[in-house]
Amino acid sequence: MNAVADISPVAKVGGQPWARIPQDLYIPPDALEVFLDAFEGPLDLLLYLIRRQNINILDIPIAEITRQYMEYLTLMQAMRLELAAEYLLMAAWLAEIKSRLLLPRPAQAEAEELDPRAELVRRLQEYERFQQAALAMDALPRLERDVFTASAAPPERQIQREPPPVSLADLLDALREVMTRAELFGRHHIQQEALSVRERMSQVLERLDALQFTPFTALFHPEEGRRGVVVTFMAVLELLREALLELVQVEPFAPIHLRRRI
Amino acid sequence: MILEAVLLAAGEPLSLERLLDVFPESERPERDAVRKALLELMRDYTGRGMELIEVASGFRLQVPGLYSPWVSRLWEERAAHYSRALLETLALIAYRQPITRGEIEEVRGVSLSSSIMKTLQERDWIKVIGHREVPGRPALYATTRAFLDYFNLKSLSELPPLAAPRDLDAIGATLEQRTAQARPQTEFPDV
Amino acid sequence: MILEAVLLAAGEPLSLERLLDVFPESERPERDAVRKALLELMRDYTGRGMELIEVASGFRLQVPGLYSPWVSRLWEERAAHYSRALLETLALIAYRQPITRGEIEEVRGVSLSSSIMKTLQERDWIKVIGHREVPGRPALYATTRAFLDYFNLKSLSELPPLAAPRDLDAIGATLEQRTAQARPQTEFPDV
Repeated sequence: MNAVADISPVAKVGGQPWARIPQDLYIPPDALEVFLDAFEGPLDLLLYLIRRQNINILDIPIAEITRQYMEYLTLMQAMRLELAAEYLLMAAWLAEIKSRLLLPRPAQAEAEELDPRAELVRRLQEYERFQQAALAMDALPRLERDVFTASAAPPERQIQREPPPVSLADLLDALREVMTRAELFGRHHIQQEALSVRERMSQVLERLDALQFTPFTALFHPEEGRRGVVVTFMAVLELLREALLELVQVEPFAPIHLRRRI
Repeated sequence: MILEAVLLAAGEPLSLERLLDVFPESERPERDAVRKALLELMRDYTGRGMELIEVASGFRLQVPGLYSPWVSRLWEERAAHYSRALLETLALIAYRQPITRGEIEEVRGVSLSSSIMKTLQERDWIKVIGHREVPGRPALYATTRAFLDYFNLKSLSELPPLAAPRDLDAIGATLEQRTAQARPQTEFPDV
Repeated sequence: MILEAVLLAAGEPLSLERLLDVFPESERPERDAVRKALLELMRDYTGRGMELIEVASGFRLQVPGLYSPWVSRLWEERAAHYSRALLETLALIAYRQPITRGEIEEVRGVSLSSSIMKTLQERDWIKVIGHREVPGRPALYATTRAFLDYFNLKSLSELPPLAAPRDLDAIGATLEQRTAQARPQTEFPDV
């Protein structure tokens, strides 16, 4: 794996991209902050140091990389940049790996123990994978940058709202609920009444005028039969009882007239 | 094609100046050339799902009014469900009509929002048929012909009889059964 | 042409279902007919100022990347440039979802700023889809459909492939080998 490839500029100074840092580590003081800001943490800084030297991650020279890493840290501290704890943690880890590599390892331990660099390499590789993935993702055609939603002004909008459907079962369900509640609280006693009478009450009320009298007989339709007549009659009585109607008879046996109470 | 792309991406009218500005100075075409290209586009779009028109602030791509029936359905609000309060109110009006708002409130035990009555009236399911002669002259509500039609009823007497709450459970079960049998093909019978 | 009109008016991806819904039930074409018509449109647009593509939430008419030099000049503001930190975080969530914040921090080796997570959530690119059942019940993040739409993807499988991981044992073995090879020359090769 050649880790160097094309690395994107790590910083911009005065509009000039800085792909790499001068070997002698001289950085204009005002640019340093910008430069260090460009690192996304210790792993990123390490990867940068490794790539800069064109080294494979697997050949990572711990001593040299540790030395360079510490130099950066010193620089950062000299600049009084607040060092994130992660940077210091990494420094400690690097030092530990270095010392473990220097220590002679007992023969029998060698078989079980992994190379002390292995975990560092694993993390560097893992991070590098996602760095690359982020670059690849950034290169995807992106809405608002590369492609744009095509649109045309919609025509005059006719707002249509389709009313929700209701089933008779829903209605009955609702009624059941309200009745149960009413009964439970004893608020209201709903008496049973033939629906046809209540319907007729509505019809009669609608038919009647508040200003003009309507002949009583006009409310009856013989074609409805005896039952219909009874229903109408009961509806009129109920309306009278509820004081919704006014009944007028000028003289006995004269035609009865009705009108809505105003 | 550049003009088409730019107009499509803009989503707003673009003046001739703005259209010219999308070209770097060195490659900027003549005003007349752009105008001519726009006229050609206008012609090209005949019979298409879009048209190019000139409005006060420039050139705009729009969907012809012809397509409005389909386009409008895009934004149609999905049929939601009516609230329990609305259904209870409707049930009470159906079974106890003519009825005042106060009477509905009394049975339901809560005050009734105006929006419910408005919705029911807008849907043409209820109407005011008079006023009760008590102080305040409250309106009396009743169901309409449209209400009966919607529920496939010839008259109110075809509504399941109003009985004691316990019996309503049984009626509900029967009704559901019947409805299910009557319309085996539809999943959600709307009656 | 109806499809073209509707897609243009919508200005957002439309699923096949939504496209079918714009037709009244009685005139609704078959799914396959609509699909075929869309494929035809896709072909028709070759070389035009727009293209029809399928992304996660449906079909979208868009101006191809080819025209972005001109289209970008329409707006003064340059398209948002996202920081590496944000892109790396997004990549981790995209490839490793569902993932906790701690796991993202573990791979990146730095703590994650809340503003990044907030930006990603505000853009509707990521969302919390649950919690890991460990102490503290950390939120599990995943990418959204809007994320796929934005990056012109139909599904996560269309993401660029991630470099193959190497497990610790393999790394260890390679390291041993290399060190062994290197030893003859220097006593402490890299160290």
